[in-house]
Amino acid sequence: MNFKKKLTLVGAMTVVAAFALAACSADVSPSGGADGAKEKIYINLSYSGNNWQDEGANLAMAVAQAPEVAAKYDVQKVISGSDPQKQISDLQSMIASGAKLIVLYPISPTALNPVIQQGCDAGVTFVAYDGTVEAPCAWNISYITGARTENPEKAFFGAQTAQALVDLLGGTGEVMMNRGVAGTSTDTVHYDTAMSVFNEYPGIEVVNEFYGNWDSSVSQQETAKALAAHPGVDGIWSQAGEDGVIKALEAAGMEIPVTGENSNYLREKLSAGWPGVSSGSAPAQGGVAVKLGLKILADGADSVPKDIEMPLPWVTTETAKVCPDAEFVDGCNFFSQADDSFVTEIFEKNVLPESSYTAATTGAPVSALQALPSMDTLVQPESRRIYTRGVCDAGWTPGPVEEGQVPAGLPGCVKE
Amino acid sequence: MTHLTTRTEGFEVDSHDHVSWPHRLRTYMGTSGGQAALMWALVILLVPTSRLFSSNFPSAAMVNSTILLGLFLAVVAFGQGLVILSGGIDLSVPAAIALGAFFTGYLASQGLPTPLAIILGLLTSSLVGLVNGIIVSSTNFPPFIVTLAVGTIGAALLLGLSQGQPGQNSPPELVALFNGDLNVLGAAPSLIMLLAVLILGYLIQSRTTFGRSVYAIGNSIRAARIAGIRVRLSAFLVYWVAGIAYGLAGVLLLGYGSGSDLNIGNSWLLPSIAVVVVGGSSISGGTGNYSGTVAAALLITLLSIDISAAGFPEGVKQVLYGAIVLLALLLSKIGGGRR
Amino acid sequence: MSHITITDVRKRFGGTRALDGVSLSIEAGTVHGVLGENGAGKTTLNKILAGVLVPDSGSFVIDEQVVPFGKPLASRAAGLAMAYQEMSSPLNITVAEKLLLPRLPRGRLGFVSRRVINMRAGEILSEWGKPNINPRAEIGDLDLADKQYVEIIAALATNPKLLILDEPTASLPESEWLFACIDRITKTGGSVIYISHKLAEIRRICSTGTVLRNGRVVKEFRSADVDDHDLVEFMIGRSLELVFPEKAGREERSAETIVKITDLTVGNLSELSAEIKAGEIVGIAGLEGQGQKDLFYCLAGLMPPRSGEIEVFGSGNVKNKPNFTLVPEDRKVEGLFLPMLTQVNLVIAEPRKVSRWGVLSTKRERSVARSAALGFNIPAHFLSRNIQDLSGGNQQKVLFGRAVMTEPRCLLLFDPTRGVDAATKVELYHMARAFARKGGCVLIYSTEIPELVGLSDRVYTIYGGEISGEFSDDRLTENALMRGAIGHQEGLKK
Amino acid sequence: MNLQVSQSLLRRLAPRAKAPYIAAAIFIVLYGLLIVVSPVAGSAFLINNFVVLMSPLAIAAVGTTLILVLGGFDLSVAGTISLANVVAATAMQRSPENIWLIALGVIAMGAFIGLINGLLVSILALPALGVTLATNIVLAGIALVIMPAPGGRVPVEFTSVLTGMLGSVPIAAIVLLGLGAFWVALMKTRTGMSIVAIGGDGTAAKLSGIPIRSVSTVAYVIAGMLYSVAGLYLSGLTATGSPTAGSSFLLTAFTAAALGLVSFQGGRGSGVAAIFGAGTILVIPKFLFALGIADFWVGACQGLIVLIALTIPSIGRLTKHAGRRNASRNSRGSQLAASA
Repeated sequence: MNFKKKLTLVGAMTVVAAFALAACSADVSPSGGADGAKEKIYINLSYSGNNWQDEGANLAMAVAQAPEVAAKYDVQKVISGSDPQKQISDLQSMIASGAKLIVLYPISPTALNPVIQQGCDAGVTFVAYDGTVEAPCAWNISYITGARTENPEKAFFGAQTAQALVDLLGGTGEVMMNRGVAGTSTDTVHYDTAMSVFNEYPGIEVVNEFYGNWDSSVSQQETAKALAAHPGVDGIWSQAGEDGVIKALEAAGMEIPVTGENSNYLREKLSAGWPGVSSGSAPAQGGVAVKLGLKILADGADSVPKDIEMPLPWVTTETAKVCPDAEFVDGCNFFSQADDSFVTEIFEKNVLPESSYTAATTGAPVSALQALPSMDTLVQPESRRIYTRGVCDAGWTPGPVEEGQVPAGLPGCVKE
Repeated sequence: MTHLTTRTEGFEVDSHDHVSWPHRLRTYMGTSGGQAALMWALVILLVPTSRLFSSNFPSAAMVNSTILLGLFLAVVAFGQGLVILSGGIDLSVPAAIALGAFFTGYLASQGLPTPLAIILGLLTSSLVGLVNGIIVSSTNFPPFIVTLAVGTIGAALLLGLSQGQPGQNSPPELVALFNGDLNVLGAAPSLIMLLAVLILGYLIQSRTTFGRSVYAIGNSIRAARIAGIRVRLSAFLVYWVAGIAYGLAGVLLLGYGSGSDLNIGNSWLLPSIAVVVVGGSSISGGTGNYSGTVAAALLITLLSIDISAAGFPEGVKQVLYGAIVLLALLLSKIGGGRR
Repeated sequence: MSHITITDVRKRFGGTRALDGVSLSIEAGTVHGVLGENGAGKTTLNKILAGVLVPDSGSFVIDEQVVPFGKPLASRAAGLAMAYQEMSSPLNITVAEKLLLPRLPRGRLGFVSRRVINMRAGEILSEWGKPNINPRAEIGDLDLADKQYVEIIAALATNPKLLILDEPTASLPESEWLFACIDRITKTGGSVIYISHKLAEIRRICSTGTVLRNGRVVKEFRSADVDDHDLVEFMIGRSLELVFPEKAGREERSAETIVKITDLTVGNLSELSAEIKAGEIVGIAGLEGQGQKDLFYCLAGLMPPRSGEIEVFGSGNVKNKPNFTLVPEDRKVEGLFLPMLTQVNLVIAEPRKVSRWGVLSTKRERSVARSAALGFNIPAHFLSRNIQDLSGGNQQKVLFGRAVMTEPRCLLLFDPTRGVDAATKVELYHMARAFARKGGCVLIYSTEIPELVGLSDRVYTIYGGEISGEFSDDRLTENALMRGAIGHQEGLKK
Repeated sequence: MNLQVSQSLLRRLAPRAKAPYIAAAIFIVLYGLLIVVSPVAGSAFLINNFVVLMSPLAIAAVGTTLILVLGGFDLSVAGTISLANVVAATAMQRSPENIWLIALGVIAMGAFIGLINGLLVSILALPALGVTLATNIVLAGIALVIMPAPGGRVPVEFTSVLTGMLGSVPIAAIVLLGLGAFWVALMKTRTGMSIVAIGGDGTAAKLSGIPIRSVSTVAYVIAGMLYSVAGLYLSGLTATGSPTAGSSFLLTAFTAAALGLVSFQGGRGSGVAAIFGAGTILVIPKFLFALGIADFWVGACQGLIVLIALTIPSIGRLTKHAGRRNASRNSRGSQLAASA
């Protein structure tokens, strides 16, 4: 490169640089962190670009930006991606900038413990949703151990959907399992509890299991591969990504029982008579978590329990019903206008009445924020604590849980 | 003059005639054509041997999904292969795939006619390649880091523009290609598409002046420049075309999954590089053959189907997958590949 | 007293017998010349002795001590040192590191101190008469001659029992320094294998010699008993004058000017002005690094000029036809696409001839390549082989053909006969002249003064980036060029 | 790519010895800006936090740089870190009494991984990128086999030492200082100089009598050890193990090397610069956070800053150019005097 060219190059790059910084600093979010007048609330998301994360984040923001909240607090959204170091770094930054409340989607149940402990010591309140953190000072809101609404004894997404599949198959048949992201605790809990059910039925044979990464496209590809090997499979147990599973089955011209999570497509198929069950984690948690955090700030740490367990939604071939418009009215439970992989569970009658389709899709602030009712009905039983905190509470020891929980005999905490 | 040349001929010819067959084979295996032949042979060989992994193999279903899933890999690997052939490497694959998929879906859902939506989608994905091409061809920055940075930017912009909302439903015409309803003269559309991609890709790489100059650049930029090849232009085109290829893969994935998350491209970066290497191209550029790449794509897909059929735990699957890549490298080494 | 015997070394590359039972025996303290055209097997023999290549059979003994093949370190340990034709040094290390590798002296704690190695290197350089080379300089920043000096000194400094020099003077401005060094080695009882094309040199310093042809020993000789003619005959199998084609006649010479260079400043050139007429072969003579390379590469459009003008007149500026095409200095790096076919290498610069709308036609490619091969005496059956299998001479003919096919107004030949056998040289001379006769012009630089005298109609000598002289007709003599090359201002038309 | 081009390119990309200063300058300027925007970032506590946070990446990036200088490519960084993290977490939970023994074992494992890479690349002469791509996948797989889901406990005796302070000096800072010293020392040994030479031109290095096979193998072994140390430090930072802990390092380690102005053609690069590069990567998001830009655009800003960092050496070269020309003039003059 001759002198002139170099000059121009450098010039160009400088312009780019200027533009970059301009663009960046121009993007200071409306509620920007500059003015220290109001107390700071941070919504910390693990962005991964799928519907579940998007809706969870939107509902959280919708609540956090409601006029009455915005009046008192200075809310900021932080996206940490899927890299734990980045989330640790961001949490450190939030703590340093004097955060009062941090509502987070934890990337790892354990890796954040040190930084969360730091934060608690500095007087920050942490509320983790969907994923859980083991740090004792943080609040957990999760479905991982959740039980079915109408029957609180029937706990664990994995176990309940597995049981449902077994029933659909009449206790015998070949089963495939579409798992989540390899090496994550959520996936392991779902899988272990499901296996504990399958193992009780000698007639059930798990012929293949694969990782769909909670992603429709990957689930579809993996299912296609597995179907090639096991054309005679009788049912598929799936975590999120089940819409991909169904599409792979359709391409192969098979209509066999499928249990999965809450995608619009699964429910649409169920309503059209496809045998299966739709259950699992709901994005509504995002909004609930923020309301919980606000209540703690308002009424103090003792106003709400530390470990909250959201009930499992449960939709079957019989109960699946399309909604006339954007509301869950008289028992309808999915939308005609939504994407296939849209996660339908955006409502939570009791604790998140202000939720709406618009809020879930756009994050537009909710109008009338309702006070959070007592959460005592949603307390997680001590027996399941070990799944979310890694240890049992004082006075409890690890061991098989025999009573008060179906299926019996799953590992958990028992009274000493 | 005349008997000067006969003299030289005399000498070389006599040495030329004594070429032993094994040697000829070796030299042929040394060429990228030979590598390709080896790969195809392995693919054919693997169809029956897949019996070892599952009692239901070999089966039509197996072949079909191999072709279908191999198609996506082949399309991505065309772009990656072109870049590697030119002596570079492209880490912006995921961003470009996602852009192509997202915008095609988005525009279609805004009511644009599908073909137009696809073209515009490909244009957006090609922007990534465009920027890569401009920077790499006009500066001396290492492609590895340039494409990495540009990819990061592209992905971030996609997030910003979509505000993180994924999953546009894909236009029915695209879905029809994959949901088994459609079939063209008795064959699944995926097979037709694979053949089309194979032929087109091969022609572009080996039968056009563009492809020719890419080989030349990959061998020696300086020599190419002295030989009067428009190095900058070609280098630029390489990345641009690659960007379009990734976008096309994105569009196909959109049709296949009838919808797309924004991270739909993430799972394709390492496989795209692995396939090119396994296919017998030199990772340092200058030699390679697209038919080998396609064979490698099918090979890897078929093997991953076998492995998945065998029902190993995920960790073991990955170990095997890595071992396969190593094995392929060794094979091409033994086969006399020049690397 | 060292005594070297190399017995019955054989090496095949697939079909080609590179070495077919070569044996040498060298007395202690003598210089043994090895002669042969390119492709005769000299370089292969080198690589085998150096341990880079492993022969199929053969033995190599220094001082009754057998030297294992394929182990460069072992060969060094046995007392062998080698200076390569193509430089054997990474360009990013310093002169000092090069001279002391691989056993860099270590100070306390086993660390290497730059101060110490630079000092040591400085001593070595001055010991061998090149104190002006900076030990701290990076090899990559040296000019070609200094690179070659360092390469040779690195070999000398190991006080070898056997020193192998491969075309050592190819890029040296003067060879007396080298001969002095060689005497020092032989005085201490070391032997030298001296590989060269330059018959004069061989006969000047070698007591004995061997001629290789097609991988076989065709003659062992004592310098006293032979003259150039015999040697050439042994080398190529029959006698051959280095015949130069007839020069351009008066009428052709007075043709119109095609290239006019005015005050060109680029690289090491400063305000150089020159002109070339149609049908003319113009030579450039100069020591290494006087800016000739900058001139050629700038004309070829590879270096943008800092100032000055390059005008091309006449019917030249036809569209799609370049004004200049360069046959570069370094065949392997700047010229050839090694893993590609010969025919591709031949036609690659002219895509339009073999493609339509960017789509190649293999048929047309083959036919174009065939006719070109015919025109440039390239055996047709090479076209379908990789160019890397061809001998240096044939490779050079391919590059030459490629350049001529682009039909430039002016052909730039930068040292086109370096490392090319005598027969091919003659062919290249005639091709160049033929090109000029067709009304083009040729600008040629060569390290071999006689070549310039014999081939050119007119020669500029260049010194310190400026024209130091211009010679033609009877004033065009070797002595005149020599004087011009070292800066004596002469014959400039003022 | 041919030698002359790549060489001139090297000189442009990483002027010898300048790289560490430039990289340090970039980092210090950014951290300075950070302190300007949010002064609290200057507090000892947060600086310690930051240094601890950057340590794993910095250590890994030095390994990556070493292999880049050798002219190779090592993608096994991610897999090695994951494996080291998993092994450390499981083993240390099982026998907390001899954590330091375990740490040594993990480093030995890293050396072994490096040995395998080195042998495959140097003895079998397979392409480094391909080989390490494969080994990386294999290692990630093994990590998953050992630990299917995140877990394991790293005893506080271990974490507190790695993340703590010695008086008012972060222990991590001391570690990084040692790392830098290690690099400088390595480059003063025969091995180090040979690595640089091989990166410049492998065959030429061989002809100069350098035992390239053993030297390259040693380089990969050192890199492997550094990766496993990074893995150990990550365990100290997160106090737990995860089979996917290392995956994010695959790209960040190379970005750090790039921000350290290493040449990707081999023969030029500084581990010290890479350490600062790692710092830069981690300070960027903090800086943007302080500006209130924690939204989707962060990635875009990071990418742009990397591209801008790439241009800095070319700016430096604008001034360098004239100097070199005169220099070569003089040396030629003297040589002519000698010959005339």
